[in-house]
Amino acid sequence: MTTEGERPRWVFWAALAVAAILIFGVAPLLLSEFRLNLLAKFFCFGIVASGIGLAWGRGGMLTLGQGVYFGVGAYAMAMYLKLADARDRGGPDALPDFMQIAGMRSLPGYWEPFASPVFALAVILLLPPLLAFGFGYLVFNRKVKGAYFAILSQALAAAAAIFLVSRPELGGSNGLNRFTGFFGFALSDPANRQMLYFITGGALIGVVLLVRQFMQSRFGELLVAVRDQEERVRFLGYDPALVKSLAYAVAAFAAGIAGALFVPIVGIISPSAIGIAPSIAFLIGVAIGGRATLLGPVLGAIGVAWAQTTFSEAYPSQWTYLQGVLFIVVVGFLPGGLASLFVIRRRRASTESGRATPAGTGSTTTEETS
Amino acid sequence: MSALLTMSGVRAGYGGSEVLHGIDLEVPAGGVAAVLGHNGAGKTTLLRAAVGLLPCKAGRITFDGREITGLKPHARVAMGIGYVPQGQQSFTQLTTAENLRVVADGRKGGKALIDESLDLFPALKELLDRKAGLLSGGQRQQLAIARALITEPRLLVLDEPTEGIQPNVVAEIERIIVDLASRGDLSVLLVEQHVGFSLRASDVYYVVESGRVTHSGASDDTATHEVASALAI
Amino acid sequence: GNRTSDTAAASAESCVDTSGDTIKIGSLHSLSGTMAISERTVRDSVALAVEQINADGGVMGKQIETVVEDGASDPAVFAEKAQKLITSDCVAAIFGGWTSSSRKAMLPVVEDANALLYYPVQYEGLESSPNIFYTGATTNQQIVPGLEYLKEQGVESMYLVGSDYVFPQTANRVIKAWAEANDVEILGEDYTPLGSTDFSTIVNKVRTADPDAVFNTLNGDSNVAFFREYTNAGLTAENTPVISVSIAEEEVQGIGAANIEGQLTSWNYYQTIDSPENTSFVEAFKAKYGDDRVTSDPMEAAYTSLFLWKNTVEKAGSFDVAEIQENAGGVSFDAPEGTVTINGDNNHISKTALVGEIRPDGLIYEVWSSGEPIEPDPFLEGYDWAGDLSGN
Amino acid sequence: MTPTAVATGARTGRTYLEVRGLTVTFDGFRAVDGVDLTLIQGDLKFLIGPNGAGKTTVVDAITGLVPATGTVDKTGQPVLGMKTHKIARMGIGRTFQTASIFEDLTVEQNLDIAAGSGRGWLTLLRRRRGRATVVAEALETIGLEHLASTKAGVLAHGQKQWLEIGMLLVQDSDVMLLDEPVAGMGAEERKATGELLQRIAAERTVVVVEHDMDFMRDFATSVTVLAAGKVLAEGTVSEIQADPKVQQVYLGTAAATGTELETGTELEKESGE
Amino acid sequence: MDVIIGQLATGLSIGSILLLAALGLSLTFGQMGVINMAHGEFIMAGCYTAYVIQQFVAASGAGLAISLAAGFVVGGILGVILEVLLIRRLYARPLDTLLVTFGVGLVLQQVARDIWGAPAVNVEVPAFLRGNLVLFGASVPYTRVFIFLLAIACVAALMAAMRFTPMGRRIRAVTLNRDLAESSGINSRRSDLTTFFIGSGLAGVAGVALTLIGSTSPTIGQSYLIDAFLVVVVGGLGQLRGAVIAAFALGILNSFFEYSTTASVAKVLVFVTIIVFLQIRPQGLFAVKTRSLA
Ligand SMILES: Nc1ncnc2c1ncn2[C@@H]1O[C@H](COP(=O)(O)OP(=O)(O)OP(=O)(O)O)[C@@H](O)[C@H]1O
Ligand SMILES: Nc1ncnc2c1ncn2[C@@H]1O[C@H](COP(=O)(O)OP(=O)(O)OP(=O)(O)O)[C@@H](O)[C@H]1O
Ligand SMILES: NC(N)=O
Ligand SMILES: [Mg+2]
Ligand SMILES: [Mg+2]
Repeated sequence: MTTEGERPRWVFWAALAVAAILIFGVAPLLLSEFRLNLLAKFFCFGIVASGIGLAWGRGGMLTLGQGVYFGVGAYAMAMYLKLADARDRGGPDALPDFMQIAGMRSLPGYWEPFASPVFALAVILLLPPLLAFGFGYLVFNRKVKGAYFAILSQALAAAAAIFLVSRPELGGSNGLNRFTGFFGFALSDPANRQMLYFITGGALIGVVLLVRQFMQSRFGELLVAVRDQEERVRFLGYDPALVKSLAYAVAAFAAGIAGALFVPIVGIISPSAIGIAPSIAFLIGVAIGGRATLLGPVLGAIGVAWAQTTFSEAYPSQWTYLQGVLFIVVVGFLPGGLASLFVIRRRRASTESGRATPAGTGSTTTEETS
Repeated sequence: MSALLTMSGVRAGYGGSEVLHGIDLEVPAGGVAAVLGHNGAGKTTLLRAAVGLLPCKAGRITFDGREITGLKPHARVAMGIGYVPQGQQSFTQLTTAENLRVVADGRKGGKALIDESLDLFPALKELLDRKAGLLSGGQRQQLAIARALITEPRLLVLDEPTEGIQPNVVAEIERIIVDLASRGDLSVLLVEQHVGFSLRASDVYYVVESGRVTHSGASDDTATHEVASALAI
Repeated sequence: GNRTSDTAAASAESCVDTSGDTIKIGSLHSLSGTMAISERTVRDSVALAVEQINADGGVMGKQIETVVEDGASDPAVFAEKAQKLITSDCVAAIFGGWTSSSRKAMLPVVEDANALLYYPVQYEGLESSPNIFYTGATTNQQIVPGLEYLKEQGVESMYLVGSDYVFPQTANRVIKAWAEANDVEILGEDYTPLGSTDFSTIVNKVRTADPDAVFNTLNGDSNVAFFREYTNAGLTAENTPVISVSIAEEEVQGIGAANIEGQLTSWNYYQTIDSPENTSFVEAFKAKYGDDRVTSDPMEAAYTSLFLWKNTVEKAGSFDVAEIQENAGGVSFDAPEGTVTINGDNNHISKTALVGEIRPDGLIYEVWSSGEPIEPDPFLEGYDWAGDLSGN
Repeated sequence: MTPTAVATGARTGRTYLEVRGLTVTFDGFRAVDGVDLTLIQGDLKFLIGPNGAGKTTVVDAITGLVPATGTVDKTGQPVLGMKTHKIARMGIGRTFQTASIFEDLTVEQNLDIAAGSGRGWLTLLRRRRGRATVVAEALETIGLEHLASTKAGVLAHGQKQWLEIGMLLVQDSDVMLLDEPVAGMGAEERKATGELLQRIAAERTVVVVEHDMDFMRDFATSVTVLAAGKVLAEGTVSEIQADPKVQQVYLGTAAATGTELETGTELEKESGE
Repeated sequence: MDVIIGQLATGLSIGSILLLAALGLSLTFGQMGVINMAHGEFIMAGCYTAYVIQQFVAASGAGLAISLAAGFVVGGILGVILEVLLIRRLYARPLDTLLVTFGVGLVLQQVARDIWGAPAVNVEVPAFLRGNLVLFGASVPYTRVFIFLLAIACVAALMAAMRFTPMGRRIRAVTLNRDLAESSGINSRRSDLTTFFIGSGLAGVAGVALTLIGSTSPTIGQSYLIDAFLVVVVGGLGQLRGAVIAAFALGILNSFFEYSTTASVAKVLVFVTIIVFLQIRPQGLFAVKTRSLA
């Protein structure tokens, strides 16, 4: 595989075990409730990043609109939580508080089914990948790619944010917030918040394993092939649009889950979390960690989110500079991300041995002819 | 004959890997030097180093007595090195005419140069307004040679110029190369798979294997057997 | 009823440290992102107030220590930072927020932790939390007086132009309800996305509709483009006046006084107010931040917030949230805008409404005043025409 | 469709490709103008003609890369108008005039992908274990075993061409359209490639577009000459070589061609020994 | 009828603004394949150039002319600096230029904020551009008429330069095949710099023009950037005439959608229309014809 190299497989499982111990054992012991909650939020970004690594790093689809799928997951979760809260307090016909304020008299029809947790979960898990697959297939099928796709996905994020801001029945610019319960558990209870953290940690590991399966399978190889020579793949009998759409849908799936978890953790989802700026912000971590690797994007995203929080506590107004400089330095000068520092060393060793005997075409043909 | 172009101890490659491991080669002034070798031997790499598209990691290249090792390709073109790369390359979105004019622009007598080259390749006259990207492979190759000639080269560097060209045009190209070279003011560095063609057209030959010159000599009658046995190994 | 939140969180243990001779507060504003433009000015006036209070002996003898945080124009970050200020920095109160979404994001945080937030910006009303003190205007202190002024001037028809988000949408619902009761015709209602810079379509519509006045709830840079288009289209303060509720002194500079000269605003404070309190506030502000800086309504409200908090703490004799909630009602302060008093029922403050006119020097001058402070009525319960607004 | 072709195909149970009235127009310019071709399994057909005659365009049209009119039939199934990847799955494969392979993948991965268009999604989503037999065979056939785990991007020009042929092999195309497969190859590589094609052609329908007349003479079983978008001549190698029309537009004057070809042939024979 | 003409005029006006913003991009993005997200900030730099010039030359025809020239030079120089420091390394990685220049954009915004402050500043409109032209009952401000004419003039000049001058041919040659251009004797570095200078300079010109109708603030460039990119995408990569048609088409579409719905919905509808359009013409209005597989 392109960058995974021939590293023995136990290394991955060992790393995973260490990660699990850190996530489930060490972090809860060391961190305050507030910090643990923050970490859970960072995990959400890590989940998004993992998907982007597949779509962008492996598939070459620079998606500048992951905020949209993050938002779908988040709003679906938030709608369910708002309805559950409202019905908890005011009975089956109660409206969520913000709708009353907005002067609405009845629940919009499309809200109705979100009263069911099963429906909400189904939307969270299925709608982002379906939307992405649909949008992706339309675009990829017409051979729109590269910068075109990047710009369209960005326009999608912009349009989605503008649209949401203008919809009062989805909280408009305020978004949806003030959640008290989470599937029957009070969100104010520290024990439940810790459980939420564990769920998020588990989701992170699950998504990483899923993405890993996609990367290391034949599909992963095919994806690289499509990235580099889309037309050629067509002549092999594959439909490249299908391959790309699937990878894009997996990325959207991850983003949707992340969005859904983000809502109870942070307590609010608003259009400002899904527009252009947040969508691009998702990419910094991926780029820093190493876009084509499996764990790089996740670690990068968590690291960047952590740096942003820490840095903005110390130098609140300088974060913009730092963010800009990070993009310039990492993408411009270290395109493989931090992971490439390791990979380069490994590759250098392997190419040298590979080159020792330059392609011996002569001998091959002799065998051939004889 | 004195040497127009000399390469001595040239090492070059791609990224971390070295492909040329110390090339020594001379193109005689007013003569034709042919480079032969198997696929992947490094012939194209050698030419890219000669025209400046690939930096030398070690060694020197001189042209007409002046060192050009560090010069950019366009500066070498200005000194009189014309290049026809492998693979029928052209400016695909420019028309055939524009492909020629972009090279002729800024040259004295640019218009005359274009006409001269079109006379050599009359097939192009029909295609002047067609985008080069739409031409057939052979048409593009003719265009590429015409373009290189417009730069008024003293040294013409040709990478498999007959690849993909119809036989009668191949014969024509061969004639043109020999003609140009025999006028005395043009030297040629030629990479070509057709051994017969190469040796007929050239004065000296070099056989390149795995990035090194393994055989070289004058392209006379004995050369045919030398080369044949060198390449058969 | 949704007017009081029933999450009167008793659980949260406060970690505010009152043992030393300092007391911490949080100053939480967008210092980066789109809202930084406005919110940085509020940070400045908070700092000024802290400096003055500290110079004056502090709050109950304790010097105020300010922890500044960046909300990054993202409500989720506001929620996170509010949480951090409360649980990690253990501040006694948070001052800040600008957009309603930032306030809505902080609301559950301060309620769950039973902490305090002072929110200094005019807003769309229909909210009241025991843990938030609203020191900007609610609708009956800004929008309704503005409308009444227009009616006094003989306006019989209006066109509504606003940014497409919660504040203008809600404000326009109030305006439409009022208009219906007052026989003023609404000829059109248009919204543009936040940050939108093309107003040719809307200005064309306004021209065609030919209203007596335009009620403008556009926010931010959009105003620049709107007023340029408006002026260029031949619409003026004389033939079709515009009254705005989100344009303060800062914004006038960017729009260019020439483009907005003679137009109206409705606020509770202008830099030009002629009172000893304001003179010394403006002087102190310019001394600290430079002569070219201007003061505006939200800045003044933020400045005032600090003094209201100080006065409440000193009245209660405690930094304890419950004590402060208990004692807040009736606390007042002679603010630059005039005397303001906290309403203990809804945690808003009484404010005097002022309609102002923008003059060529870029400042806003009072042309009409409600004369005395108006009691806050966030749910517009004292207005018959508003019966339908909040959905119950 | 001519009755004979169908009859032959049907009677022998062989695959055939039947092209009738194929026409490709670019902005009013007829690059391919009513071409008829009949290709039957076992035939190693060479398609030659001057530069710009429309050879590549014929291949493009059959494989769905450019829109065309007329009919193309593969053993009774219509081909024209289908999407490229569907055509490929019908068993019509091609190579490109300039090698196009997946440079970032290894030689083996290239072949594995080519072998797998028929795999189900579940197989696709599983990790590749071991080397599929077809891939191993193809590696051996094209002589790139020792480079199996080399990135294809660093292969030399000729090696890339072989890899492309290898990809067609594993793809199990029974119709193969090869656009100048030996361009840029040395004498031995040409010979090896030719023999490879001969073996392949026994069970498949192979069309080779080439300008190398020695190569054609050595390996073609039938030749079609295109010129200006039309079929100029059809026949065996010697018939074609003797055809004055072909000599005029393509081969050049008999004298010039003769020298070139003879000298070349001699040389290559010597070097081959 | 009045409404239709009014909206048509509005659409043309929006279109000319889009065109002005997109023109530079159609060079740097369309020709060179560089996705310069800092293009918006170059527009912003043009706005502030006008603001600074105004401190010395009062708003007038001459002042505007000086600003336009200065805006071109300022934008151009910024572009050249960007090219030399960063983009030069990234020609092989177009998608990465997107992210790198996004970072540059963030930094430039912050720089503007630190110099001129976050709030918008005011650039006066010269007296001769105040007021409006009444055309078939619809009124069009002179500022918009001016921008329309400026956009047309810029397009015409650029088209002529690209098609008929040696410089234009060289630029196109280099963008098509860098190595081949170099080895045909074209100094590709100089050509890159020229391209970037002109493309970025046009952003500066757009910025100066935009001060006539909008605000001058650090984030102003962002509001035009996506639309400008969409123009290039719809027009077809590297196709100036495509960009022209696309800009006016999107402008008119936007103005009619906005008239019949709301501005927010119009934005969404325009986006949907673009997706649908790309189903019909995936390469944009004017597709680049190639036979390669790229
Ligand atoms: N861009 C590149 N990056 C890395 N390696 C390369 C690159 N181009 C060529 N090589 C390697 O350099 C070696 C020499 O290649 P080169 O193209 O010079 O051979 P050649 O003699 O011209 O072959 P051919 O006759 O096939 O054209 C080969 O092993 C090839 O794999
Ligand atoms: N997309 C296109 N638009 C316009 N003309 C085209 C297009 N594609 C090909 N052509 C023209 O069609 C003719 C046939 O081209 P084609 O590539 O099929 O020739 P060929 O026989 O393969 O030649 P060669 O032997 O040189 O490869 C040429 O004149 C070419 O310029
Ligand atoms: N509260 C406001 N003005 O958003
Ligand atoms: Mg070569
Ligand atoms: Mg061809």
